[in-house]
Amino acid sequence: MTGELPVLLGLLLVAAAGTGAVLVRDPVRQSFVLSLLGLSLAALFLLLQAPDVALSQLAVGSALTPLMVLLSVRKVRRKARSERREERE
Amino acid sequence: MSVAQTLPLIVITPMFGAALLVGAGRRLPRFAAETLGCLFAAGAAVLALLALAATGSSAGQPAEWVGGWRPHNGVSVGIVLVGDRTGLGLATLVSLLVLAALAYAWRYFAEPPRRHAGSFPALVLLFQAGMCGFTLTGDLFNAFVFFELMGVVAYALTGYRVEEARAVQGALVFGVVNSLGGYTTLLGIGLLYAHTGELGFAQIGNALAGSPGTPDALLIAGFTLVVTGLLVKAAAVPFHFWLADAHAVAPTPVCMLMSGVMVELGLYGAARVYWTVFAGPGGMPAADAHRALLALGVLTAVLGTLMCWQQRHLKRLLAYSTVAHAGLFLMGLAVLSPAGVGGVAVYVLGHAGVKAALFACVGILLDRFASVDEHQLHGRGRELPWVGALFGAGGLALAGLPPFGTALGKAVTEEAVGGWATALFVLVSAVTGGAVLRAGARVFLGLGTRPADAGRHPADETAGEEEPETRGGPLSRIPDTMLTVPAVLLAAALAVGLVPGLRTGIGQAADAFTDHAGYLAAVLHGRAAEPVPTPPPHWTASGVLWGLVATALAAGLALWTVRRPVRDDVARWTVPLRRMHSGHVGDYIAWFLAGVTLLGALIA
Amino acid sequence: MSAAPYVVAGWLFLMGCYGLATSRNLIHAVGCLAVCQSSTYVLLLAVGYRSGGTAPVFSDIAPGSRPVVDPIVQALTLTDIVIGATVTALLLSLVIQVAKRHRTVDPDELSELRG
Amino acid sequence: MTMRLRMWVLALGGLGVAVLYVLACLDLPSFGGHRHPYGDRAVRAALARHTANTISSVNFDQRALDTLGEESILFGSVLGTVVLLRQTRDEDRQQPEPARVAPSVRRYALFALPVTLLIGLYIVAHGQLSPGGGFQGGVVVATSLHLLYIAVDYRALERIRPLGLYEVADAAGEAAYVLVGAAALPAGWAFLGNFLPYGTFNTLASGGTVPLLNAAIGVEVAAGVVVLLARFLDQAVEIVSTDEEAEGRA
Repeated sequence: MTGELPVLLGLLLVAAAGTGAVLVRDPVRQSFVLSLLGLSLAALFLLLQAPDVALSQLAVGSALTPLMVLLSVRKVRRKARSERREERE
Repeated sequence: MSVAQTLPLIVITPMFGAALLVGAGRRLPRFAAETLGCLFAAGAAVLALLALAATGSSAGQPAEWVGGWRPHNGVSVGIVLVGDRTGLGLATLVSLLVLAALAYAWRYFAEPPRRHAGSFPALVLLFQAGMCGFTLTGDLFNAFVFFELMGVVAYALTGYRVEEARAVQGALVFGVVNSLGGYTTLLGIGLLYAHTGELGFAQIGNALAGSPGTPDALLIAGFTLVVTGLLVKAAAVPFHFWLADAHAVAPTPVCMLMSGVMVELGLYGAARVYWTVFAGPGGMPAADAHRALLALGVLTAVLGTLMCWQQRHLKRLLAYSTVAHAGLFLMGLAVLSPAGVGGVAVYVLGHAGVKAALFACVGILLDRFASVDEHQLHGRGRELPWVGALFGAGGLALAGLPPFGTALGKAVTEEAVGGWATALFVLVSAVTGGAVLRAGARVFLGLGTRPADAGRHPADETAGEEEPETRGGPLSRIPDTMLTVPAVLLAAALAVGLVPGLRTGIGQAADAFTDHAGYLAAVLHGRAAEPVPTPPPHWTASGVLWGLVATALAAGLALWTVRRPVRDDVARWTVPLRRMHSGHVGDYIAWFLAGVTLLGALIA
Repeated sequence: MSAAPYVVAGWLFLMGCYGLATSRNLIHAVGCLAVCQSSTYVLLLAVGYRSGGTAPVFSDIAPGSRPVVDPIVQALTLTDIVIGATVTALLLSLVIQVAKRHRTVDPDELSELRG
Repeated sequence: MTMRLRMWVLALGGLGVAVLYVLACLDLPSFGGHRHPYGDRAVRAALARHTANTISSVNFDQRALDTLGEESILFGSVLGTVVLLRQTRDEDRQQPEPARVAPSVRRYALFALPVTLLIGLYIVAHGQLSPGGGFQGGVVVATSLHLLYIAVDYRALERIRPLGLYEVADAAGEAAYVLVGAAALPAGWAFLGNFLPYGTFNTLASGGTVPLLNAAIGVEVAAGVVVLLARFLDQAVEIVSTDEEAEGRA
């Protein structure tokens, strides 16, 4: 049973990161929490003896997905900013 | 080459075509790209037809173990593709409809993105590959993969006209709800794998037989979750909200495919999973599955019909009629008998032709007048008599006018369900057909008073003013292909009701489809088992009579409505109903969870 | 412990759904969908775990010397992760277009499709 | 629907799903159990085909059709993204300005780039032996190229990124997978059959068609992810709507 303590901790970390990713409403900050979720999932997968899955989760969950989210935010924000300025003029 | 060996080719032909189109897309002129697209779609159609013809004469269900991992003593590590008549028949339907959609889009469709001439046909080919794979696979996870493939491509195709605000929003809602449905299915697959340690339909069914008795919570949850995703695609209430939002905005050729077959594939998936996995000993008791499917079916049919009648946006009107008919199909499947499946199969075939033809007609209106609004178009369709004739014929066929395939399917299905269901089938057909006829009478005949707000109605978000899909603005002349395609589709729907050979084939297919033990024996042990034959779908006097009644009701309803003045305010009692369909992702997710709960409660 | 991983998977799924239903920003909603999906990874891998098992990679352990965990669920999860990434990409590109056409990414303000 | 009604529906639905799911969990075999019939068969089958990494054997041999579907999903969504994020009529391109990069960042990124690239290629190549494979390696390769954006600027990235070529590579990866699968047919095998000699266990050339399919995936993923990110970068950096542009000049 003691051998599975790390797994339990990993699960708690994943649950916490997942909850955080939902509760953090700002997409930029959410993307950082998502990347944390990706990292903790990768750690959990390693503990569950799934190095293949951990590796792709690391590549996708903690790099690719947050990167795409950030780029989308940048695009959306830029659009919104230029419109706000227009309104002021 | 045996029949079994052609099965993977049906899936990979369009895939390869898509890769070729993208790879060569930069150099290909538009004409060549479209020709290539049609060629590959037709290639898959020919393969599916040949395989179907070869299967039709023999009793077996050809099974191809991809990678050659044939089972020993009933166990294998591979994935199997099963070419039974139902699966192959659907693959054929998919391929033919894809061909029709590509032909309809031929040359008229708006300019493709710069240097990506092949992207539209390539996406459609991938859509075809996903749908064909889904119909043929005999493995739960593989079905999920193909389910996601058709999903992903469908989101992109729905949002294809990115300059349309509603198109991208509809596509997004579609994508979110359907992806969530897919993940729910995957959770269910995980539960079933934990329970049985297998992934193939037949293998899971076999493993379940080892522990007969009443199903435990695990099995109920597994069944509920797996079926949820499929019912999302099938637009069963309360998972149906995405459908109208997506169908109203997708390019017309894509609407033809989504309403014609994609929705029905969700139903097929649910039925396939039920019969191959859960119908044997240790599975779900038939009474529970019957109760759940019937309840959802009635709910779907009623709600779809109510919403359909209130629409003035023609594509939304057709979309809700698809919801209503999906409800009828669900009721037919809920009987859990070969008669019900056979009836639904005929109904689906007829409906695919009719609904695709109706969408094609609306597409012509959109491209000629830059609108799909029933009131704005009042009387303007008079210059398009042929389109009007096709549209009217489609409306009559939808209402169930014999001898269209829809009428035969409706008759056989309502008889299989029996009792009070006949009344519901007649009413649903009459109202949805009546809505189409009403719109047709206003648009193409100019009947009734011209609505005062025909110009513009800013308060109503569902008015149908839109950009035409054609290049260079509204069409001045309708291309022959755009008119030929709906005509051929309607003729095909007529043939479904008239060709006796097709009916016998469907009857045999339904017998095999509902034969749990036969499927397991064929897949796991390669033994061809002849199912107990039941009478194939056929015309009866009462069926014809009810079909005529429904058609008369529809026509009467349409005429009665167009003669009355157009009311500006919507009826009070429909307001809460319309509020539910808010287009808000959050609402749809809440309903989604409620739907899973409802489904679980109905089954348990 | 015996059911903890399964419960965590369920928790992630429901949390993701809650986030989707209450989100005020579509980019955030797509992130919540990714949380929903991570529940499937956790469930699948938990189902395939075997106490005391090692990874089913035999480049440095001799075959048969130690029990290994279920490789099937790992292959499924790999496929699932790819699907998740691609769906996210597609949905985000739709969100970008929604922002351009509607000038908002708040679902409450996007009420053009109604009835 | 009002917010309050939505929350009620959500709460009821969520509660129901939670009950259903928890009841199911109580019936599940407990975590860490030893009954994995399919898994055990897969391990035996992988060893019989001389593939050291069982997961690669499952992905590229036993359940290779899943991977074909997965690859097509990636292919379809890259194509979908290209179509959805295209430059529309009301949009223009803006030349991105050359950016000033801190020397330390530049040194780090320029050092990390070849290292990451090599790691990625290594992960692709050893897919049938050790953890990793075409997908994981492909993502790493694609990401490594984008270090150039951090190290120099967007224009440097664009120079090493002839997008047309990557799109062709993406399609070629997809086609190659189909073709390798179909090549088994004339040899009398089923589609995606492992018709090549299995080679010596635990060497680079072991596993028959596994390394070939793995490489096809690697090419497709690397190229696909580059195209995917390029579309997002284009939107974030280059493409502006006409009103944005007017505002920028003002």
